[in-house]
Amino acid sequence: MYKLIFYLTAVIAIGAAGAILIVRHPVHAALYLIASLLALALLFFLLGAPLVAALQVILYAGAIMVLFLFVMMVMDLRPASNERLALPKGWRVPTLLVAALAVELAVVVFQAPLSGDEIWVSVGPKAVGQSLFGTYLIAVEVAAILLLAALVAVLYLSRRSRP
Amino acid sequence: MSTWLWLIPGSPFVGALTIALLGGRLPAARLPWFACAAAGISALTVAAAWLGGAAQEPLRQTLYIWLAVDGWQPSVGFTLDRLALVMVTVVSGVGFLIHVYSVAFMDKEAEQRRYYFYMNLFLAGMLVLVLADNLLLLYFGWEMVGLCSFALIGFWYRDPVKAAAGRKAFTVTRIGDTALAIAIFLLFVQFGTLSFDVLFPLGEGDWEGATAVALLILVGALGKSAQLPLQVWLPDAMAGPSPVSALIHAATMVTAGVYLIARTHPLFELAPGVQWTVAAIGVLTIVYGASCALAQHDIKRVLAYSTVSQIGYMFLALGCGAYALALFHLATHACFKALLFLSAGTLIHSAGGEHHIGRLGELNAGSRTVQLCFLVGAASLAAVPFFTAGFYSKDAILTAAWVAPVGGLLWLFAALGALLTGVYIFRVYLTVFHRSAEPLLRPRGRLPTPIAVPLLLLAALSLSVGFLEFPEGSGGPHTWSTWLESELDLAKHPEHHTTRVLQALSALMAVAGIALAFPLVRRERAGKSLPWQSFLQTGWRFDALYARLFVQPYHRTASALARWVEQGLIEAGLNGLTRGFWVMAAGLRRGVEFGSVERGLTFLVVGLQRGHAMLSATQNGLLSRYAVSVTTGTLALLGFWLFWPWGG
Amino acid sequence: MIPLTHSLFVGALLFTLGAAVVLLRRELLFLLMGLEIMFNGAALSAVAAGQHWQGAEGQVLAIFLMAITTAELVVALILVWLAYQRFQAICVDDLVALRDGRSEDSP
Amino acid sequence: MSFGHWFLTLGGMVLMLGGLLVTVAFMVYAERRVLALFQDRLGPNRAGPLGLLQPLADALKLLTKESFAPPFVDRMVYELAPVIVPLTVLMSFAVVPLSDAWWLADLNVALLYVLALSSLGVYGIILGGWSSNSKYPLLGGLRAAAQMISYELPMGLALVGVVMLAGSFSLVDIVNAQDVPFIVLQPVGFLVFMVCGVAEVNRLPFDLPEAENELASGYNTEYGGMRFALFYLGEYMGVLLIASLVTVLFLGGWRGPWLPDVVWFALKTFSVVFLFYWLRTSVPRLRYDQLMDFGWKIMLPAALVNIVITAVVGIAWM
Repeated sequence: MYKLIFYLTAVIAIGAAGAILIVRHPVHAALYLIASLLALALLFFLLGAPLVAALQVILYAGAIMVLFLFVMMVMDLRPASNERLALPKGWRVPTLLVAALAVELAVVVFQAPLSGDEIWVSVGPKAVGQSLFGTYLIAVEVAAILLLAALVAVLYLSRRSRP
Repeated sequence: MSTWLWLIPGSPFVGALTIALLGGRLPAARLPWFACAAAGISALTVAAAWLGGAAQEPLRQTLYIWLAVDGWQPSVGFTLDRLALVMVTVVSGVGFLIHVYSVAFMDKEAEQRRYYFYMNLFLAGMLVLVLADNLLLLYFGWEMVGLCSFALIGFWYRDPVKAAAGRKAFTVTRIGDTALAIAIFLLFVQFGTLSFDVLFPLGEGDWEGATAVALLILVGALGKSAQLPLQVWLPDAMAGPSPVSALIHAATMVTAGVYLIARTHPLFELAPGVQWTVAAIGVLTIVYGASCALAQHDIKRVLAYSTVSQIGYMFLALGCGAYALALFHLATHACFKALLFLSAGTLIHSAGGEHHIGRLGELNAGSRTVQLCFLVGAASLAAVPFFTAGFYSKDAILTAAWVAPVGGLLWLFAALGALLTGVYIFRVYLTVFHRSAEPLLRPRGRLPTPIAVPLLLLAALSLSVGFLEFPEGSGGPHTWSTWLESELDLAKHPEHHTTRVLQALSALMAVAGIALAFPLVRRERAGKSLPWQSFLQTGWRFDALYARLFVQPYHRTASALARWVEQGLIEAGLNGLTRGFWVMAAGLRRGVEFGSVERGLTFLVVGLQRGHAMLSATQNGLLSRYAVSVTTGTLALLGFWLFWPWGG
Repeated sequence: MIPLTHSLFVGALLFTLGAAVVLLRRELLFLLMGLEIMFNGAALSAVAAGQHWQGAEGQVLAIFLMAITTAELVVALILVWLAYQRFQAICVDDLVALRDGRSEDSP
Repeated sequence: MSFGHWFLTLGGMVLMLGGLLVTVAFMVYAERRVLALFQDRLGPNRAGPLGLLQPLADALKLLTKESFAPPFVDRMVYELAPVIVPLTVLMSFAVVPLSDAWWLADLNVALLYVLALSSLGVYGIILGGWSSNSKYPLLGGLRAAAQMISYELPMGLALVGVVMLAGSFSLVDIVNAQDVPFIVLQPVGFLVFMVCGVAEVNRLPFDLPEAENELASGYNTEYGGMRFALFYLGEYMGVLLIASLVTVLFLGGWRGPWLPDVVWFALKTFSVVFLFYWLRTSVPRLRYDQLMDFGWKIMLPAALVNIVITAVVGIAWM
């Protein structure tokens, strides 16, 4: 049962991500992305990381993607009639590159001496929190500064009047 | 008492925050008094610390651990030992008086909120610097002070000259700050801690890195304290309001370097060469500052150069191992220099913003009180024997310098500086206050209380602080140095009769300097200027030198790169090459019809053209193409790692 | 239960798909979404590896990834919005101010 | 997991679903009667004794209406949107403990789970507004998006105080930690959470996404029949969810003397639901800029200050 759910979710995550490649309308793409993100959240949960799973939903699906949709709605993008999705000029090289990337990553993953099944251990929010605010405190502070910088940048960029 | 230690920097800090965040809600008339109260609480806490036994036993308080990572635990903690107590007393006391003075001085000014915000923050930064119990927190205060001084010097930022002065101060001190930061990194790498308590016992061993670190700390101190060769920002810093000049020059920023060296003196003792350099730079700066002050016409610039020169005395003392004397001079200097600046500011204010000493003399706007105060300050600066604080502190340094290596030379320079000091400050006093002609402006009314009280208080201090430390061998008490003995080693003095001779000589120097000022002023009134007037007035042309050494080469390199490398080499070279081949090919086609040669050349030309097109295509501005390049690079690296060496 | 390799492979596949979106689509918003997918593939690998060693490090790394993406995305979104407002551009191909001006005619 | 366990869980889910649907139906009835009471009129009283069959009649009417989709809508999204709202709320109920023993799941991140799902609920509204391809719904959707982002933040932060006191994200643990109901220890947190909760479910005075008199019902203008009913259902289940969360987090959940656990839970929850009705009758709708200012300049700082105070007091206490 557990395995079935895991692989099904993985397929959904990958399928939804693949759909973004071919859909025409950004809002539909965003929906597929949300589906992929939610599936990924479930994967996190199944792997035994409930905190990251919850944060994934709250942060990505709940905040970032809403922001995405908001921008799309403000821009009011409409699909330009019923045209087929044309492959952009010069698609061959990137496609080749992506294929090569897939191969190389597959080699990396399957070459690694990591076979064998996992023991399922759930690492709860308490452990993660203690790790974050203990060992990785400096990184947390730096991340806070980064977020502050982003905040300032956005405020600056979105000023009404510019000289 | 320990639990209230945080209040010393905390009160101005909270004051600054309140002014910044809620200052708009306060009635404008209350704002200055609010800032004063914040500074006042700090000063009161210091007074309470004196009464509460800080003078005997160091007080400590650790507010919290900033970060705790693998045994490194930089704390936000304060230590109030005797060295810090001296600094804190000077900084908070003089700072408070200057705040009070500002109330009346700045009352017509717009944007007082910004002014008081930075003043309070400045005070807080300086107090953090002085009280910090580790180098990281000290550096935090150090940078806070630097930032605020930039903002305050450029307070009237709408005037481009004044804004540039602020920028200059910021840029020049930044050189020193960087050096200090590197020194801190080195210390951390070596010892894994930055706490003074742990660091300095460790530093007393034999450590070959000491020279480098001490040198870097020295550069840091040079930047903040405006010593040669980083002194150029200070004279320009006069662009700020007068109370700011007083705050920066007297009590706070410039003394930060002196404090830093005094605090880290065990390191300097490990590196005697560097310590002697401190003294050498000190004496050079003394003569430099004094000679430049001699030729200035702007009253505040005279005082600025005089500060440069006086800090030189402190460095000299530090370099000779007379730390207590350096601090003593720091304290007396804070009193009389603040007094001079505040009375000069009052004078300028009542003369409607006039800075030129000659015209100030013609206007004769100063009242009796201001004249008296300026006279006291000038006398103390010139070290008039027996009455003034400056005499006691400066002479002690001079005698202590004699025993240092090459002490005679150091003494000679310092004594020359003492002579010049008397000349330049009394030149100003005589020009400004003693005109025989009928004055144009009559002094008006009494001084406002917030101006008069700090002036008179500082005048009293300038006369009396000296009695804390009587000259060596005079039989008077040595309250100051014996009190500091537990933390800072005593200065060495030459044997008895040499000391006597030296003391007499330096007292003579001061009096001689004042005497020399009279003919000088008479000469100037007659319209004759000094020899080398312009050389001295421009501060030995240091600005021009730096412009030529650093600024211009930088500009020139940049524009040369743009012109020669970008346009000349890459653009013109490649274009010319292609065009040349075209011309050659066309010429060959017309002239010589060698089949193979022509084909070969055409091939080359077409190849070049294709290559050009392909290279241009990498700069087509298309994000996707750039992404493709990045991916290719990543793939290549990954592939290299995976498949190389084959089968690995 | 699940071999680590499989989780890692899913992560790698997501990463590749994200890269494909970035490389093959030309709309700014799609590019951003492709980046998101790449980030998430990396996060999945991190979490899976963290669980493999039964520590919190993988989750910590994933959380940092989220913080970084958030910061990157808010700035990117406002830039997309500005590009749309100023140049009416929704495709990267419309934003070529960095193009080498003297080679307009080159292929 | 054994078959019995699965069966129990499944049975619990069915029971919960049925119970919720009936409760919501009567919540609508109760609201209409209570509103009438406030406005000095009678309200629905014809269908059945005291009008108690009114919910049934409403449901039948909505179910039998023609399911009409306008031709200009984005079909896929238009169909999807109404499902999202009730779905997310229903899923949230899985972790709400009705009594000491009655709950479907006890996650160690339950509170985060609820927050996560409540942040997903907004998609129904945004997408409904966008897919209608029509002006007012689009405006409604935009408003919903901005409102949700602004109020989710203080809502989550208001709960940090509760988590600090309880030391756990699990709702069961939180109830067990409330020897004193947290409303006493966390009054600011309670207020912020309550206000943000009202905003999250788009109830007056924060019902800007569907403001009838400016946006002609906003995001659901183009919806009718069963699809509209789903939106409606979602909204009322949302009210119930917020009310039960307030009960669990601040009012001590099922705990109380003399009466059985579930009765206490119901009593507390319905008092909060009554508060929602009361708000609707007595507070006028905010203007949009007021809404934003209120969220960012009052709610968010209040929640942050609450956290700081809780932390400081907590450290001092321990």
